[in-house]
Amino acid sequence: MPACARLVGVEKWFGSVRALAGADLTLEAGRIHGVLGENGAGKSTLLGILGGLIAPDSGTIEIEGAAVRLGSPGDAWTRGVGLVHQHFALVPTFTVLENLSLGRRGGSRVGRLDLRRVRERVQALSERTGLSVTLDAPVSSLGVGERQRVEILKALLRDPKILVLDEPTAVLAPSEVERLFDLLRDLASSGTSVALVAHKLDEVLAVAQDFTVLREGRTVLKGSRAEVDAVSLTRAMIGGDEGAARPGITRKVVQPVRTSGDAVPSEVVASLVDVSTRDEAGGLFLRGVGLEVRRGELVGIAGVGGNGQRELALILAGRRRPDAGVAHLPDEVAFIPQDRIGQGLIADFSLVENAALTLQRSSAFRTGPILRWGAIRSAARDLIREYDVRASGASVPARSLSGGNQQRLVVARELRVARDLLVAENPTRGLDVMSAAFVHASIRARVLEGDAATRPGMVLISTDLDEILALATRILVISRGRLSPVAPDLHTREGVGTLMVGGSSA
Amino acid sequence: MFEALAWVAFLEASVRLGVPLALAALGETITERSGVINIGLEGSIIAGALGGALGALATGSAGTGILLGGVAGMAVAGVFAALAIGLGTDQIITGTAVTLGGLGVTGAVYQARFGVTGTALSLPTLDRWSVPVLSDIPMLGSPLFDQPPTTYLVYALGPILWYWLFRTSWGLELRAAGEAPDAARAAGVRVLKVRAVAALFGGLLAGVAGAHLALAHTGTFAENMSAGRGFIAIAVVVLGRWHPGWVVVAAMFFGAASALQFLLQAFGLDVPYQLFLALPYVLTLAALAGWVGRATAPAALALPWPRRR
Amino acid sequence: MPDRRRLAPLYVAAGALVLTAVLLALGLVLGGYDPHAALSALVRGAFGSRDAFLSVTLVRAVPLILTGLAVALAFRAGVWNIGAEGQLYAGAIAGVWVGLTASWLPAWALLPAVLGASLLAGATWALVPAMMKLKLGVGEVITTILMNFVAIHAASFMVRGPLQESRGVFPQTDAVGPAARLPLLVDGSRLHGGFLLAVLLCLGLWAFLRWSRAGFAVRAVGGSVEVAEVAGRIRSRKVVGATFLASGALAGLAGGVEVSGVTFALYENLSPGWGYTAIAVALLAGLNPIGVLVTGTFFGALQAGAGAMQRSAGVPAVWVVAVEALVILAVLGLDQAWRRAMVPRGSAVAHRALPEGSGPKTDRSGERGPGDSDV
Amino acid sequence: GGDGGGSRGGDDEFRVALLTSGPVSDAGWYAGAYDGLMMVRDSMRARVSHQQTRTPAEFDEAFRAYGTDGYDLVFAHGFEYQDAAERAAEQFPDMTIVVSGGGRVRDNLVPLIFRLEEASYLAGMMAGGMSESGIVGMVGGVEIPPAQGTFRAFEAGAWAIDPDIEVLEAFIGNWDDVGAAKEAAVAQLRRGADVLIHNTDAASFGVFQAVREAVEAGDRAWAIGMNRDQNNIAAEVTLGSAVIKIPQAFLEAARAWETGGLRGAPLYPGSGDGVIEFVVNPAVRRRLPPELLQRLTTASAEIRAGTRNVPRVPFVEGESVN
Ligand SMILES: Nc1ncnc2c1ncn2[C@@H]1O[C@H](COP(=O)(O)OP(=O)(O)OP(=O)(O)O)[C@@H](O)[C@H]1O
Ligand SMILES: Nc1ncnc2c1ncn2[C@@H]1O[C@H](COP(=O)(O)OP(=O)(O)OP(=O)(O)O)[C@@H](O)[C@H]1O
Ligand SMILES: [Mg+2]
Ligand SMILES: [Mg+2]
Repeated sequence: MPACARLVGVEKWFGSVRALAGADLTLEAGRIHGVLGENGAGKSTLLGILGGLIAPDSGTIEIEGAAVRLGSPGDAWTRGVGLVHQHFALVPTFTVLENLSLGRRGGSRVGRLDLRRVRERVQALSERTGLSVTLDAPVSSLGVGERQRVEILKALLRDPKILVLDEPTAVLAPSEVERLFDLLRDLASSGTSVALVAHKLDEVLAVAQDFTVLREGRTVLKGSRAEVDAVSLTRAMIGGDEGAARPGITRKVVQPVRTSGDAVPSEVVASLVDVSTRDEAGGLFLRGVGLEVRRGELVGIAGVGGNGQRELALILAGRRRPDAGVAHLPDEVAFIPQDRIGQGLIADFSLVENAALTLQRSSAFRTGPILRWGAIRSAARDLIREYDVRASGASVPARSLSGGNQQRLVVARELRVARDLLVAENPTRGLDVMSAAFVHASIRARVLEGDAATRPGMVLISTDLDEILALATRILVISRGRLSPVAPDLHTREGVGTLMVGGSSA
Repeated sequence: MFEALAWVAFLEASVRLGVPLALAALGETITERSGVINIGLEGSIIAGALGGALGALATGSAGTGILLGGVAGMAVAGVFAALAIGLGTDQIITGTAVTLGGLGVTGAVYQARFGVTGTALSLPTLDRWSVPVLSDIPMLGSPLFDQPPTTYLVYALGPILWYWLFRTSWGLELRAAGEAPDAARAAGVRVLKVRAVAALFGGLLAGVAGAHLALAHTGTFAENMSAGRGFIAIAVVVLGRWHPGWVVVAAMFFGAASALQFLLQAFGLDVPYQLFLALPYVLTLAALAGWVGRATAPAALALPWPRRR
Repeated sequence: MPDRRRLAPLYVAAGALVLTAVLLALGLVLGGYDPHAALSALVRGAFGSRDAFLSVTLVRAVPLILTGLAVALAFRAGVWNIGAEGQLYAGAIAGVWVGLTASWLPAWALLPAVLGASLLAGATWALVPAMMKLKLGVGEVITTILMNFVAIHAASFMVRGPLQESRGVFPQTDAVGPAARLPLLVDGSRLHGGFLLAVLLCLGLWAFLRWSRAGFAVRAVGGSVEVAEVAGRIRSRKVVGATFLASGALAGLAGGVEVSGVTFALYENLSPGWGYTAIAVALLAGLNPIGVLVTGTFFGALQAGAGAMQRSAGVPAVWVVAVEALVILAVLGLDQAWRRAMVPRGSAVAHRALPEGSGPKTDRSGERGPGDSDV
Repeated sequence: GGDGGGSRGGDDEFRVALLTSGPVSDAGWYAGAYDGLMMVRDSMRARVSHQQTRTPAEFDEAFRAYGTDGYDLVFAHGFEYQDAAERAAEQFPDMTIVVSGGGRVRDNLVPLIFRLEEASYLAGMMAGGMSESGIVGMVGGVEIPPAQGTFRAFEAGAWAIDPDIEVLEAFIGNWDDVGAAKEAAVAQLRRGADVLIHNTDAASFGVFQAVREAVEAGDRAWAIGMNRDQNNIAAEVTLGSAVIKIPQAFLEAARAWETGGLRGAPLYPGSGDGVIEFVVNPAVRRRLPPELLQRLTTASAEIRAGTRNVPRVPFVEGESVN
């Protein structure tokens, strides 16, 4: 089969960070190609280059046999490449329909904006693909799942010959993932070439026919489904011995799993009593939520995204007041937000300064009104070392880190200050397998192990059922703003899964 | 009878004072919608006034002068765009410098052309056009519809720019560039080009505003005759919530506040005149507090793009 | 809104100066002036003698440094205070008012009262846009500009109304007495204590932003309100409000210092737009208080030299304005062009030379101070 | 160096400087001063220098610079310089400072008070005589003593003709905004005024334009110029101009300095010295009632003879007014 797109020897520097060091990728028509690699391996960069979003420093790009220069996303589209971004590229204040109309080539680009025609096309496409979106809502009001669908529709609207998807599954519910994969298989069978990035190996193995693994900006493995398996892919990603030598990972991943409810009930560190919140329109987000968190327990809150998780997290983090009901919170709440750059890190601040954001709250790091930068810096260095945050120094701005490393920094910092209550919302979203395992191990070590009197209580809000099942000592399901407990005997994929999609609680 | 006369006088003055503000503010609305704040508007206005004056003198036609004034305003905006958009320098400071530069260079050119001590320059002026039926409406007719053509340009640009912004693909791309340039780029919009065009368009209209001052309003040119109108126009954009229709209304509101000041003085109210002079600004502040509320600026306004690493 | 800027490296500054000089010389030749005479007058007027430097350059730098600090502080917190000009006038009005009416105070208390009043007045002038921002959500860029116009008219009213000189003829106030004046720092020069105050404030503000918890809060809020609130538990509205007022107070102090150190009375046109030039001073300094000292002095020198250029080379004032604009644009443009040249698209070659794993150039972890950002 | 006026400093060169706080390209008040400086240069072979200052802080600085450079005579063209001039006069006893409209006197600090009121008074008489509506108007730039002085005299002149005449007054707050000057004038015309005088310097064109447009629209209106002979700006609608011959006043002051006569006392150039004059516009002269012209001639003679009182703003400290 002819290569539909070929990238050879691609190099890309961001300042002094080398994101790609001669990576290769060959996509074939009618096949789904899984692109794998750890956080920061260069996947998004490579696919961004194919999508015309990033200009490579060197290397060649061929599309259907012809060498091309892709100066802009517009160039890439005219060549039939449609890119679905990892970080959504939507205009938040525009409606979905306006977003879908934006920059469309063809008849209506200049002059009157024919929204009706676009609407008809989108509706037809929605029907064909099963991707439904509310066309007249502003994107800012949408949940991440729906935004992801908008992104996919945006790419499909241009009938791409090559469809590139960067981590589309990270924000989708399992059932949605299945539907997406069906769609991709359909597209492939009609001749489209698909490239897909996802961190969950089983997902990629389930849908992809070809594989490319990137490590530190290089292509370290290529192969078809027949030639690879989970073990060989993982080894390629981590890099054999090299991975084993990395401190944080090997040491913590093998920690024993699971402790369970202590016999002696420990002190309550936080409680919500009959808490409700409203949105701007006056509709209820949370409806009469009650929750008690005790020291040393890890409360998992499962649910399909968009059921009130964000509001619950904000209330527990002390960022939002309930419109009704009472929230009793400790003075110090550690919070691992889902949105790292938006809520967790200041992009222009250095790693030390970002660590200081929470450290400065503790009196150990100040003398009167003066910050003890010496102590803060060495604490930050310790965190960076201990949690294996890969950065070229403690003084680089947080924006220069890959998403996974940004997440490590947030986790490290928050675990460091978690004394009474720790709240986490999708803490491993977008993390590679190893990083996710590492974050889990770190959380477990802090919350579930060690001296019972110094452990915080934790609320883990996650749309990832496996994550909840792996960590939680107690599970609740959130559905349409209501919390319902899950009996311990239902702590299984099927049991919780049924409740998540709206089955009655036991 | 007397009250009616005063009312007509007030309306006329409001329109006359509002028109140059409206022109500059409409241009700035487009510029800001694309994500660029051009504080150098004042420089474009004064350059437009001088360009218009020189053009009208050279060709003997006020109409040509208006066009050349527009070109001069656009040239000044071009300097701003080259630095703030092309190189990505800070927009506020670049705009401040461009204002200074515009005032300085027009002064230097004026003195080079008319001598160090200047001259009382008498320029050809735009004729008024009387709109047939409309100008006969009692009370409103002559203030609104017996005016120089630049006034009708404002009436026309309000709806045209509204349509252009909200009903065309260009407008959508422009607004996308101002709201989320990264997303716009990903969708294939050439953000820098769009912004540059928007800034040049803003300069063009500011230049026309300046030329209007010289060729339709006063019939002369004097150094610094723009007298801060560029800054007022920027306030007018906010007051008009970045919406062409409301911007015209806001400009006329400001024109009315200024007109009031002169009328009150003419009617001999014995209040310190500085209070009248401050009136338009105080009224605008009050209006901002009362009505703009949380109307939000384009999200990417004044942010250099692409983001520096 | 503006990004933080690092202090432009010396050769950018030098390059900008050369570029400006070349462009200016070209312009002067076109305008029929002697470029050599003009440029040497420019330099001599600013640095030509001890007196030129102390009595002109530094004296002119004082209000620029103080308003520059005001702008830098506000911008650090993400508060776009374009209103230093109006706050300066408010400070000048209050300073003179206290200087004239509180002359019954003991001599040692009068000057502090004058300066205190100007601080307070500047803060009060900033209170209106601050409240409009926090309570009503009206952006401060426009409201502060509008407040500038109001303040200028207010000063013009004051010198004709309540504060007019006792003879009641001229639109100016009486001069404040010696006890309300800043002492001279160097005898025989015009350099007054306000300069020392400005230097101390630069150092103080620098230390504040770098070392103190509150200063860190200011920077964090400027970096991201959301993150500062969520991760830092910083009450951003309080920080924004307090910073806004403090910025206004600094600008107000500039007015108080000007009347108690230089003019001794209130006049119209007290300021030629220092509050606006301050934006350039602050941004070119990378919002760094120490940098403000440098850029403020630079602009002071520029204005001093420009005066001499008029006097001894006959170059008209309009050229002087154009020169100022040219310098700002040249510095901005070169600074930005230099940054681009440093991080070009095809920079691979330059970087490949680095040994694998060696720290990038931006890593200054070893030698940077606490907080290791460019405070 | 010598002791103040009368002797040339350092070398034999006569050095004269001019300070203005507005652009000399205003074709008015400051332009006149610049012309004066040029006249001094050309007639007395002086070395000259000019600086436009923007702020009070620059005043001290400029005086200091000229003092240090050994300038003999500095014309500070505006009352706003007087405080700084007083400080400089003390510090540089060899330098003589002439402050236009200044208020304080020292040996080497000389106020130069133009008796522009004398011409404004005549302008007021002209306005009062020509007004049919019984309303005349004055448009000012910034409310400063010289502007007030001319306006008070204008009023008095108008009332001398017709004690019931109504006089409007407006200020625009600056000297450059031609558009604002025009609107202020239009507002007064709308209010019924039919003769307008201005004291707005560079912005004055707006007043002429407003009057010209009113006449074109069929109304009856007249303008009167100020500071310079502005009879040509809108010749068909201008009655005359109240003129200061600043260059001549400067030249006479410089000559007086040379002879040592410029010391310790204010100069009051007026119509008696030929420095102040009300110039009737020749283009409209034949349309003016001869008896009005006659009254103006008489009044002018009386003023010169000191038998007719013209209101004055008391500029100089200790000066008694009428
Ligand atoms: N705009 C940028 N500026 C600076 N460095 C960048 C930029 N984009 C990416 N990088 C760096 O390039 C490297 C590769 O990043 P990339 O986003 O391609 O990784 P990835 O494989 O997609 O990771 P993830 O799984 O976390 O999304 C990382 O080290 C990252 O820090
Ligand atoms: N392609 C699809 N077509 C129709 N319905 C879908 C599709 N994909 C998901 N849904 C369902 O629509 C419902 C609402 O999904 P929505 O996208 O609003 O939530 P979400 O994006 O997951 O929320 P959040 O982003 O806040 O986590 C869910 O029950 C989801 O399973
Ligand atoms: Mg990625
Ligand atoms: Mg990532």
